[in-house]
Amino acid sequence: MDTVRYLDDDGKPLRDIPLSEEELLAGYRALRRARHFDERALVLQRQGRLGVYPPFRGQEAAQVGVALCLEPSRDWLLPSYRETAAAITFGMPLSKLILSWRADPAGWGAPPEVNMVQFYIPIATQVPQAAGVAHALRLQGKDAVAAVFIGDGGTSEGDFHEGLNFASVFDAPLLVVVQNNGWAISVPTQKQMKVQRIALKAQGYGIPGVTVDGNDLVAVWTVARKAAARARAGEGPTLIEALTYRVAPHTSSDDPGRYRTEDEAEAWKKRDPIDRMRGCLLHLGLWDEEKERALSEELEAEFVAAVEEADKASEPRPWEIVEQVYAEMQPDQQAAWNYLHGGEA
Amino acid sequence: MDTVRYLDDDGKPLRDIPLSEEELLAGYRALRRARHFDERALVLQRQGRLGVYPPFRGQEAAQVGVALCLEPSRDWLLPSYRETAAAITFGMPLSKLILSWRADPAGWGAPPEVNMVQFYIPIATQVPQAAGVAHALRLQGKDAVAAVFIGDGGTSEGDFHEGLNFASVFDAPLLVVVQNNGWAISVPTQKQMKVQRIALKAQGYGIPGVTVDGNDLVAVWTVARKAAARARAGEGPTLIEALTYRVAPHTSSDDPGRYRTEDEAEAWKKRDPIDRMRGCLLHLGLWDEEKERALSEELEAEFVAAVEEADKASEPRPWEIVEQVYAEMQPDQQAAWNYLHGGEA
Amino acid sequence: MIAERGTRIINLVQAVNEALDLALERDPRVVLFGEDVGKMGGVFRASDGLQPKYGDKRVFDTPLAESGIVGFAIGMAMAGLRPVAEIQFAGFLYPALDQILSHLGRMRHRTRGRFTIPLVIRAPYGGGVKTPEQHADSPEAILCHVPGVKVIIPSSPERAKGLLLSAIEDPDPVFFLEAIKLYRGVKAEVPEGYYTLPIGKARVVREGSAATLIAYGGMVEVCQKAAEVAAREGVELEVIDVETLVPLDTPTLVESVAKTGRAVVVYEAMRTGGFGAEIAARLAEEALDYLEAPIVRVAGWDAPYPPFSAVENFYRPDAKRVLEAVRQVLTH
Amino acid sequence: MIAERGTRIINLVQAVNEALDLALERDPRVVLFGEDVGKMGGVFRASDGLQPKYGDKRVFDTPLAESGIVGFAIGMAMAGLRPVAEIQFAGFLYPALDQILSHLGRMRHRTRGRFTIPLVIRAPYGGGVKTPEQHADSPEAILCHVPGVKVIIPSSPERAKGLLLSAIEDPDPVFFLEAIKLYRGVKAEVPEGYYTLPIGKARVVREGSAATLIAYGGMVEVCQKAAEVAAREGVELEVIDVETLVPLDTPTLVESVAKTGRAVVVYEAMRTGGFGAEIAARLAEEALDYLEAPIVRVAGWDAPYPPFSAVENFYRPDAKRVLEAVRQVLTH
Ligand SMILES: Cc1ncc(C[n+]2csc(CCOP(=O)(O)OP(=O)(O)O)c2C)c(N)n1
Ligand SMILES: Cc1ncc(C[n+]2csc(CCOP(=O)(O)OP(=O)(O)O)c2C)c(N)n1
Ligand SMILES: [Mg+2]
Ligand SMILES: [Mg+2]
Repeated sequence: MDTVRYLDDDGKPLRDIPLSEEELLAGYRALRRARHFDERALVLQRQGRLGVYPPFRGQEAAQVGVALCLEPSRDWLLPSYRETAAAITFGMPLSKLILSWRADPAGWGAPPEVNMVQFYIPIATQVPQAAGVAHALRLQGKDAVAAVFIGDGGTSEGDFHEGLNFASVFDAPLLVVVQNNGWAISVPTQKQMKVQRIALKAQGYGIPGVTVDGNDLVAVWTVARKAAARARAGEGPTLIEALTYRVAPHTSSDDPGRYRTEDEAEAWKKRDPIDRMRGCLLHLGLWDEEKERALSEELEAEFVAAVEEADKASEPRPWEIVEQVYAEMQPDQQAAWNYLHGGEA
Repeated sequence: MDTVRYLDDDGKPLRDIPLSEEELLAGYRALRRARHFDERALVLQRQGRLGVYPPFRGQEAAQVGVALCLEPSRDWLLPSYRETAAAITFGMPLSKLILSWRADPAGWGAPPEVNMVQFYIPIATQVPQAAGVAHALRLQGKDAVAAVFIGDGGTSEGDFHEGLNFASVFDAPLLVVVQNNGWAISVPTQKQMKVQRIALKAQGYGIPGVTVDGNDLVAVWTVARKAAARARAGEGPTLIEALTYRVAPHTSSDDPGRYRTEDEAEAWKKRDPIDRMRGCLLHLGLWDEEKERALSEELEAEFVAAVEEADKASEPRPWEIVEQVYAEMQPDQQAAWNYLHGGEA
Repeated sequence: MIAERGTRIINLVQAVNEALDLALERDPRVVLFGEDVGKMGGVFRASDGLQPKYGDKRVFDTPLAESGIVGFAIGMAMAGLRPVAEIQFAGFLYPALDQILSHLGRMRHRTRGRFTIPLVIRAPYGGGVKTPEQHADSPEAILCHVPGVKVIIPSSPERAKGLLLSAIEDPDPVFFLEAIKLYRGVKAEVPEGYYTLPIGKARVVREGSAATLIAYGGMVEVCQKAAEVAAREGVELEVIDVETLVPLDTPTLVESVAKTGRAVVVYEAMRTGGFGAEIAARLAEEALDYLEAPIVRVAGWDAPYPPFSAVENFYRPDAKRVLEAVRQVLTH
Repeated sequence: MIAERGTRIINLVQAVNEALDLALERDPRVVLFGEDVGKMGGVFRASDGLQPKYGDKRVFDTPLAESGIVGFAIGMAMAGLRPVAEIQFAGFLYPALDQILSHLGRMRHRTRGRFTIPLVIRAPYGGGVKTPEQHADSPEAILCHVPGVKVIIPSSPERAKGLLLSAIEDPDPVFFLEAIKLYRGVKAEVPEGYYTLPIGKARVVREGSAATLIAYGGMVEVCQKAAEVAAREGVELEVIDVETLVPLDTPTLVESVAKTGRAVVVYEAMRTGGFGAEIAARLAEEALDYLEAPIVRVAGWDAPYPPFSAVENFYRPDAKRVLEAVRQVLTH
């Protein structure tokens, strides 16, 4: 099975690039936006201004490339905790994402015009739900697709299997994106499964499976676009394996030194998706240092504004913990609410 | 993907048969024993002397061919409710099986020399357990394998997937036998999954997958024997898809008229595994009417004796429902036991 | 009883079938699915005739995977439909418990109402009809410990129909468990046409003053039988049908115990950790001053539901055991 | 405390680590596995250092699949080993609930002892350390409603070590839940070497006469704190550590209530259907005559454990809420 690539490790095109110049520039910008968020979020985390944070460094292209094919008020995104980059590109306001990783209620729940379900914590549970979302979109005659993300480790769960089977049986318009980033916390992909290519799992469901260089934005975008077109045409789901690497720790509380050497990460840093995409733009004469500097400034300003916005959120109030349990508050929640509000239970 | 076959629909060998004459005769006898049980069990059921009974008519070869490769005190069998034929061949006393389908405690729990776990009711749960059994046998240095059975419908459950992945990752000495009998109650295999061949699912786990003509005992036996040898050699599990057909209703309470026409079943009856095997023996000059008659008499005598034996089991006593909950009876069970035994709770 | 309507005498599974039919007719967002639900009309015929009537886009068979069914249903509900999913037997809800515990009742809360799950999960439950193992399980206590869901267990055809229609209208996830023993075991008058019944209300189904029997689903008829026997001896028992387990109508229970001073809680699930424990705990908290005798629970024993047909009737509470408990609380 | 042994001051996770080490050393049938258990030594370091010491055949990583882990463990146990499986967080037991409810405690019963499952399933549980969503769940009530299993929740390093060794020796499946909040939150003297503590016994950890506080796991220290505060006001509270939830030591609870006449049950799981309901129900059945006040439950609210860090401490019971309940039962 071949891996779809469009750029070499330095970003030089290996073949004709099926994206316009605007698209290439927009893609690079989306990558940089995601990276900027990730770097700054880690700083916030260390300052105690975020909770546990799962960085995505090195995986930007695998996420951004898919999100770029989606329209937030029409299509749906069901991400795992790892997909903040996809969320950013899909249109989630940065301030909401900051609040989300601050575990602040104000960040949980996308704006009405963004169909992103909250980051999934229990592994693989998003897959059957995504199949259901996609099938419902189709039943309602909407020209929409859903994209669901999962990790290499997540493919071991039963829900991955059940969700893929449902999606395939119902020809649901769904992109199932597996980010094979080499690790599930401390367990390497080779111990997670015997199969060499996760895309091969598609054969068990009678659907197309593609392995794509997940650090090559052009490749991911192109593959995802094709899969989305297929889905919209009623031809069903596609399994996309994006080969990438988790350069950073599993989360801000993880110490990768306990289970892997730095060499592996170093090798992957040389295949950094952003450097490669910049290489591509430079090669095509679409980019220069000036533009890079302007972009950096713009992104920093955007981030600073987002933090300011996030910081404005009012402190969550104790009684919110029993709100929104039901559409209408029921007696037990009302009693708790009264107590938390200062009265007696 | 080819389907492994050794016999044509009439039982004529299509190629060299890798079984000895004794084996062929033993195989036919095992098929007939199973069929005899099934036919007589349905009669018992109609007389109200069994509970709900899941017949296996038409699937004898798929089960017997696997069980013939196993040694009951060394190897392990983890069957679904459908595998009474495998259980018979594996060495379960017929009287126990009668009691088992009578839902009588005396039938639940194989004799110590037969490593058969009780028929599994919740679909697919046996698969991860079988992986664990097989792995434990290996860790203990035993030269043993486990065989687990599941239906086409069962492959949709998460446990099928998780169990296969565990078995493959740990190179567990396991045969995973999927009897693709065309139906999961009222749902045909084509609605259960998109993939044409269940054996293709093996590719998602990096293990061999074989489709075999499940109504051809020679084929099933040969394929299972190879898989067992592979497992014993430490090379890991094999997924075997046995193509067959559920000629009878799903269980004694099912009415297939609600979801399928008789034509389909009729076509499959022409490929009856027992007729084919007899055809093979006749073709090879190993069988005649006299032998057939003698065998029928022998099997009937055996069955009658088994029913007599089963009928001797003493009525289960009420307090048995709280026995064997723990190795040592705990206070709550003791209180219940006292009550059920005639005292007060 | 609903006034001014014709009624017919039908059984509980027919009542469920009618409710499903009416819901599909009324709301185009309603879809019905599960194992053997479409072509076959369900193993108990609850969806009999509905696929031919509404087509296989609205009434369909799914693959054999309960987590898949519930997850799929959650997704469909979030995306704008009103799914009614059938789990073939409540004991086969177990593979779906991750979807149920992790998401079903949490999605509204975690997204502050941005995503909601108006989903009904129906399942037959309970013993008494010689089904093997998990087929006879009563897992309602687990479902009642799931945050953000409602749990309904009707005890008659009339209640089943109206409550199921309420459940389908409800904006939040609802479990709807149907006692297998009652499916064809009880026939009663059921109003024609569309009607709903209130969720969250317990019902006094027989008035009495000596003691209160509290039950739901298949145990209500057992309690009624016990009350009839007791009445012949001049002991008037009050029987309460809990009907909605979550949210529980504690005031109705407390009110009855305030009157009788004695309570027996009856359920067929395994005793320890069963939903009857919650009922007893609420009474011990809110009705203690009225209690003149211990709260006695009559329940399944702390053992698996017997896989052994000949003895299963010693597991499931019957009128005899209920009456023993009544004697206990009366003579205390 | 175990006499005639040296002790060291260690925390709960170290105590668990010691127990695992000793079990592996003593019984060659013991194997240890789960997600990140081998190479990394567990996300909480419970198996730290054990793979290097016992090799990767006895201490190993599994694929990321909880139903697979539990099913695999069941198979290994049936085939002669003594597995100790770790589920990374108790909230991730949910995908394994089918294996747990359908098989774990039923195999011995259904096969009349032919196949048994000597298996320990360990999992960290509970809140208080700002972990997201399911990571903070307390699903013990569900496990206690599983037939044929035992459930242990220790409240100190010393108890954890001895009880875990007992659990591993036990011939039946045992759940062993460890409060995350206590992992590094409490250090205490723990005896050296191999010792076991009895399963099925509740412990009076503080004597008192005014009222009984009943708790387990992470709530024991909360109750002890409350009792200290009350003592300063001259109110002597008795504190009971349930320790083994199943089989429950009802007599010890009844005895205490017989003395104090008042009970407050404390647990951090969602209130409705929590294990505290079972405790209250047993007292309402077996200790009613001693009760001078309602049994009050202090528990998590009927809502998901808050995914929102800033407010999670309003969900998990603390000494203040316990004392309010004490006041309630004392002034009744
Ligand atoms: C059901 C469940 N089990 C375990 C966990 C704990 N856990 C969180 S992330 C993780 C590893 C996931 O690996 P992978 O799927 O490869 O995703 P990645 O973190 O590499 O993006 C584990 C075991 C969980 N969140 N949910
Ligand atoms: C977890 C679970 N879900 C549902 C059922 C109900 N059920 C029993 S058999 C069956 C169909 C099984 O089909 P298949 O796996 O193809 O096996 P077959 O009956 O054809 O041998 C169903 C849905 C069950 N026993 N367990
Ligand atoms: Mg990964
Ligand atoms: Mg089948």
